[in-house]
Amino acid sequence: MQLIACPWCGPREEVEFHYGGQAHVPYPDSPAELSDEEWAHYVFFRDNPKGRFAERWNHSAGCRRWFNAIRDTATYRFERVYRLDDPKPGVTELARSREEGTAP
Amino acid sequence: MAELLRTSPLDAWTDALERLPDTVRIAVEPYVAMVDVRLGTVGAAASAALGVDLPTAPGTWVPAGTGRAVWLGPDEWLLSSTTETPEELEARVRAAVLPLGGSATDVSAQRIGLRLTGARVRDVLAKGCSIDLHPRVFGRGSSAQTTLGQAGVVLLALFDAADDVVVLVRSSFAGYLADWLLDAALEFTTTPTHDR
Amino acid sequence: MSPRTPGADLPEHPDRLWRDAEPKRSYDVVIVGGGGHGLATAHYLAKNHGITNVAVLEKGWLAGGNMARNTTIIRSNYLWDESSAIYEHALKLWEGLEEDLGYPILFSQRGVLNLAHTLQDVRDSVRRVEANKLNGVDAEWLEPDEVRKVCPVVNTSTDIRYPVLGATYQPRAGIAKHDYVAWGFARRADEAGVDLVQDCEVTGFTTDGNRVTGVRTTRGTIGAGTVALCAAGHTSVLTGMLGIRVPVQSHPLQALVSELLEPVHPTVVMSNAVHVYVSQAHKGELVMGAGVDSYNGYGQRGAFHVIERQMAAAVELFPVFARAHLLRTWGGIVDVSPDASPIVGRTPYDNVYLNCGWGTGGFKATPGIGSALAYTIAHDEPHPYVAPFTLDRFVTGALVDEHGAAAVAH
Amino acid sequence: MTSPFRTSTGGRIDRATTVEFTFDGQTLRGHPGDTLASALLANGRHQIATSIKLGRPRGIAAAWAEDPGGLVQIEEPFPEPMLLATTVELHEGLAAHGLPGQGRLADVPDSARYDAVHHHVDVLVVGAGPAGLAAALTAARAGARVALVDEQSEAGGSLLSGTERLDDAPALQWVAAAVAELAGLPEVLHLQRTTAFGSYDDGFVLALERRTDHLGAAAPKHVSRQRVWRIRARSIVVATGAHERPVVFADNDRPGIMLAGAARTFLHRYGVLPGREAVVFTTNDSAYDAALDLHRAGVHVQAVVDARPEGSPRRAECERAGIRVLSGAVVTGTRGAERITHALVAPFADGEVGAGSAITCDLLLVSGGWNPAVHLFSQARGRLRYDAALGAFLPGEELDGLAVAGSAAGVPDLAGCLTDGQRVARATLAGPPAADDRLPTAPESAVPTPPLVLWRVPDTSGADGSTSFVDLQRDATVADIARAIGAGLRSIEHVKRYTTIGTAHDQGKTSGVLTSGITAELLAIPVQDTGTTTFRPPYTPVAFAALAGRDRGRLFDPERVTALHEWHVAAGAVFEDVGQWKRPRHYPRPGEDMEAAVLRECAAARTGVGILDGSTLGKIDVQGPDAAVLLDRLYTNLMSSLKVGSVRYGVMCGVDGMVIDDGTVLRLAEDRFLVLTTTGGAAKVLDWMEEWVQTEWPDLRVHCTSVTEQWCTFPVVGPRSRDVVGAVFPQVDVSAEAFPFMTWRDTTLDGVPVRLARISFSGELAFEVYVNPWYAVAVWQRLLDAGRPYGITPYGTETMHVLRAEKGYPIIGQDTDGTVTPHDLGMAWAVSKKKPDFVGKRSFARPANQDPLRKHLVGLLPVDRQTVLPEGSQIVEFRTDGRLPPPPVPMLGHVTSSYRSAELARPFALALVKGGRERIGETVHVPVDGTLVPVEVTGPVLVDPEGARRDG
Repeated sequence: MQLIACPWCGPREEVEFHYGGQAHVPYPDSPAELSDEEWAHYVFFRDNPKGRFAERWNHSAGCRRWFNAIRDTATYRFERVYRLDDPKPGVTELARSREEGTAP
Repeated sequence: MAELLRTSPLDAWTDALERLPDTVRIAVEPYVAMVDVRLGTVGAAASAALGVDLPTAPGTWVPAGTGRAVWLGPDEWLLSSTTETPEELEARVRAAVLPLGGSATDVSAQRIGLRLTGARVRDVLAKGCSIDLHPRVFGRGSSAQTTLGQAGVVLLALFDAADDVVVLVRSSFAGYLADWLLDAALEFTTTPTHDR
Repeated sequence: MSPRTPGADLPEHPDRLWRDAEPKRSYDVVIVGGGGHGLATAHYLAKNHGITNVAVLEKGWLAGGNMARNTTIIRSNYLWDESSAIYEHALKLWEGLEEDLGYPILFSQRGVLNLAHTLQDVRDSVRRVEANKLNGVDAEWLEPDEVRKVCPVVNTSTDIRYPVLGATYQPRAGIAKHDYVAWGFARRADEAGVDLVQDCEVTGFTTDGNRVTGVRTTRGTIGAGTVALCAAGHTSVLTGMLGIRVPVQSHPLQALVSELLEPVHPTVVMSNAVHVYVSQAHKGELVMGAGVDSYNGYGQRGAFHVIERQMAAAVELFPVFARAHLLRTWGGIVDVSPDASPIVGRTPYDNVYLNCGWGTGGFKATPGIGSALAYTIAHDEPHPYVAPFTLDRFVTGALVDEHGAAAVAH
Repeated sequence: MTSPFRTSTGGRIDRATTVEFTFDGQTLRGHPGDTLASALLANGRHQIATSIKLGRPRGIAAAWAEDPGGLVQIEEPFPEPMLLATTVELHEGLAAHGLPGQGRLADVPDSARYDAVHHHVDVLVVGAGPAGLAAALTAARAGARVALVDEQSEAGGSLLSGTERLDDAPALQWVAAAVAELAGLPEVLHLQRTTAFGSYDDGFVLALERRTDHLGAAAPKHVSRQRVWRIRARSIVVATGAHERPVVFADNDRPGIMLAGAARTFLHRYGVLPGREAVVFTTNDSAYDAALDLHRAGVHVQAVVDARPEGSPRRAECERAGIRVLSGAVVTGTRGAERITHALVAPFADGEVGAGSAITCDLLLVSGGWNPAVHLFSQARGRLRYDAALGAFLPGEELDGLAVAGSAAGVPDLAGCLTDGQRVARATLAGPPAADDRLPTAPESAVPTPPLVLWRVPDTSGADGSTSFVDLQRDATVADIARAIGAGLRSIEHVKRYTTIGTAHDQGKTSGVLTSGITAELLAIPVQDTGTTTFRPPYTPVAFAALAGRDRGRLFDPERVTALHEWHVAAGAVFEDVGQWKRPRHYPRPGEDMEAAVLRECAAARTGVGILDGSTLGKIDVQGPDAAVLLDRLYTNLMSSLKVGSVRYGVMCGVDGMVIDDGTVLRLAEDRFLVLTTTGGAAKVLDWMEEWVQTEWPDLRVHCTSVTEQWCTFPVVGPRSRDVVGAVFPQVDVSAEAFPFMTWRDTTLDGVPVRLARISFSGELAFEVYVNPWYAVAVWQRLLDAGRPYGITPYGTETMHVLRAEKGYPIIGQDTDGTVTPHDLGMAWAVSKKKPDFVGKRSFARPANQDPLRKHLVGLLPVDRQTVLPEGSQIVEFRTDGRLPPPPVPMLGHVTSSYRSAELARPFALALVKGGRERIGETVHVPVDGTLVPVEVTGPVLVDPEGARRDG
């Protein structure tokens, strides 16, 4: 049972949160102008990195606010949380897992 | 005012709640008007319009007139009043916040309040609430939206000793939560009085 | 010597399993991923198509990923034609697999019950049963009293929170012993000359235009005529090296086991509404699985609240389990696609085949996908069983959506 | 009857009280403070059972959770499978028997209570031995919030098993003082009988407290039997001690063979002599204590067999006591049947075993060194390192928030453990330690001779390692490991799976490291390279029911009910689970089955008046200048053109273009809408709106608030509904002209605000009545009273479904399944062509959406006018021979809803059928119970297709 630091309510148990998948995937400006393939990528395709991942979370059992987090999908460790209007993290921050894969 | 009879979702629990020991007293709070307020920026204008300084620190509540103002989110509060009707409260608050880009919604019946008092209150809540209710952390004026058992709740600390807490719960979950609390309090009763 | 406790031990493994192979410079086919699917593909390449210049590359120990971690339920009672076709193909192979592999895989056709707890569960169940029958898959709808006959320990009383309103039943479904299955495939592949290369992690690919020419690994670069990706939860890591986007997300999936118990539970029971699936495995242990953890994760571990909730569901459905003991918990990594169906077939690279997205269905598909993928590689043409599961379906919208109507996807 | 192996004095048992218990049907006696194991040993009973696979006698081999031999089945006070005799506290009436293989579950439900408690601390100390007590004292004295948990019945850890002294007094006096001091500090939670069984992220530890097991039948029923503590700690100190490790040799599994430290525990803690004639086999100094203590207690110690050529500095001490010490010697095997009779001892040098001799004994104590109990550290993903000198895996790194102290970290002596506990605890403190943070003085310990790392004694018995047991619970031997390696296996994980070592009840507590050592030896590689298999929770087994806690029975999942629930119950409603809600499905009258009740309820709504509790519908208040913009983006149809005072039906799709919810929308003001959702969709739609507003369109000036429980909703339905509503709300002009279809009006009833809306989900004239639930019962009763002259009939969800199906209105989630578009439902009219975009629109243009064979919602009429098609039935092409061909049979679609219609006087159904709209008028077949039922495909609207009835 991890603690997730809601930017407003502070650390709460992970069951209070709803996972929202990859962050920074904006709704396309003009869906009608996209090819089927481009649209499919918006609808169905999300990154799935092993390592640091910028993702969306919602404090669903608390203040119900969405926020973003950088979490390492190998260690599950939250590197930091940030608000939706904060800038997208840089490539270097996401580049590596802090810790390479754990033993099976 | 109204001749229509009011009923509470916990009417059927009255006897069971009354049988609880002094270390865990549970009282159903009287119906009050409650309004959900949404407002982007809080400041002098809002305070003047509403007649209350809405708390801006997450996880807090303050007395507001005859009622309370509870922080629910960075732009959301629960405002209650014991003297106004739900319609009056909504109308007054809505008129106050509309010019400021806010909104207000009557939610008086959305939740029901249970007031828990006694030395064992913390022990009872700890059976289903994952946040730290130690008085150092959750003293008077603290509030929390969290989960108690499997019900979403708003907790309000009324006194510093953490032995006086209001639990606001969605009305449709009230029966579940009452059952849950009675069950949690069972070990503190000398004569089990579990069945309602 | 005193008699053994009946069923409490397993058949011995053979004295010879496989060579711990050193990688050669190149192979006709390189299979990335030494789990069930990779090993089965290697076996069928050799057996059905005579292709034996094959390497299976495994980054850890052979069959140590999801193959070693799943709850081994085998069934084919899926809703959609495309799904039931490949899972039924697999089930038929399971029925002859012990003989094919010459290995006691302990395939036990003890049947599976998928419980219905709500009226909508009942509708969905009948829909699936009727579809199964028309597709030639054995399936029946059981009323609660019939459920009790199949599995007397299920709580079929009507005063529980979510009473059992009935169940679908597939008698030919069952369980097998996962290590035995994997090792059976591995031994056969090894016998045929396939190199099973362990501790060999893929770190990249060498390419020439739209062909992959080799696989870079922690044990050197290995030339490849054809590459098949069978890496389940780690697929995205590999496709990322090739610049291919695949719509799968890797999630933790947990399972657990109890101590050895006298037989109480004769079948497999799955319940979607209360989130539990359970069988009593060969030695007498209760093997149970939980729902998929919500967030992406490669950690092979999940959160304990999922287990606690599952225990509550188990005790609710099987009151006699109350004092059984949780002995061990563990987690795997499942790759879940948007429609909960696999993604198999061609990629933008001419000689690279993809096999992923099996989610929680990978184990039961093992021989089916192994044979179909081997065919696809050998003929350079998707086998009819895998043809519907293209990557392209997400563009056209022709999904095989098992999310909606399947009972539990495990 | 006295227990023959009980000492005359000493131990922590209550000798004044005698407890009677039953083992394998034999009635025996012990004392409070005993475990089942110590009481059995006191009665001279070593063998517990026979082994699972080979049927060999097995007995008690250790004194606590690491015991691989003493598995028992509890029968009384309540059947519980597979516990260790060493961890079962004795109580009056306990009945158990030895367990060869499989445990047995009770065949009646367990009535005991279980619960869980959350607890937050600055420092959690696991283990109340010397290191743990020192750590807890240091943290607590400094004012920290501390939890100290320990798995034994009393504090002290290893001090309970020995004769150590602190501050020149028996060490247990210090333990008692420490416990008393902790009890006096308000911020300390001290729990004995509490096993920390799992450590997780962010300082989260789960611990199981056995609260009433030791009380037997006297356990109070209203107190939980076991409790899971969910402890969240800023810092964790793991002071879990170490498990002694055996050495493997031939026939090392006979009853009477025991770890050396365990014998000390049985002697000092329980006052039990585990034998009369002992041989002690060791590779290190620690077993000398056992030899000397047993000697002093009157056991004849035949010999100490020390594998080290140089022996130990304690040799002289033994010899003074008259104990023979054989250095450079090993035990190569044993003799005996139900109990050991001889140890075979031989010289040992450079890995070679010489010629041996047999020494008689009824007890063989073994010590191969100590394995620090690193389970919690490893579960927290701490890396282990192999210490070649100790032959043990130790914590190999520092972890944030979790430190290991004392012998769990490899500290060998008492003084060192105390200091280590204090040191580790001080590192957790925010401020300085307390002034009085003093440690007791421990006597200096002798400089030990380094242990010899010896995993196994070469098998000279001729059995080739096949009786050299590594994992007693799995009957797995050195020969099995050798066979695994011979089969080509190299990974320790493969060896484990091949041999099944470490998979039994003890999860390899004694066998795990041995397996690593022996495997490394056979492969001729360093033990570090072999590693260990992964330590996984739980540390010791935990009952399912303990983890289920209080989420059972009525509390398994919340029941949500409306304000009218008690009324429904009193009215005899049969309920249906809809999500977490309990909704009345129908209200049978005496003697009615569901079909009769529903036909009656339907007829009332179609010909008179019916009333439904529709309060579970989701309701969302959408406010703000951009409220209409938001709804336009989320609904497929146009909402911004809706007039204040009016109502519009709308459909919502996901980005994939599939229908996710539907409902009506009331425009309350230019900047305010009341959105209604399906019952199951309420939370989902609110979350959906919030997600879009917060994450995509933060510029929209709009707020969404749930008001589901703020309004009860009662549809009053039927040709006489106007009379009823008009009578209750006389100030409202309910005429069709003044109050048209799809509009709403506000009014009051005795001063209470009420909203009326002319919405119909049945095709009949209908009014929805919205009121604050405080007054719901009263308003409902007024409506019933007013409706009595017209025979007003409460109806449930089943009738609601029939009425709407007759009108072809789909239920999202029943007539759709996540693959259905509005067009598939025949609702192209609800898809705006004016709006440039809305969520889902782009997906409609994908190739698969243009397929003419998409499934359409249509009606079905069984030609025989009799058969009610089972919902879920599949549909196939009409077969002229009336028989199904062999599979696979192509399917056209399936029946989504099916009912008997009072109005039509025949059964009908809704179905999703491939190209269904093009098939209207055709006949297809539905297989039902093996026969093909011909059905006619029709449009979905079967009752009042012109909509003539909605105005009454």
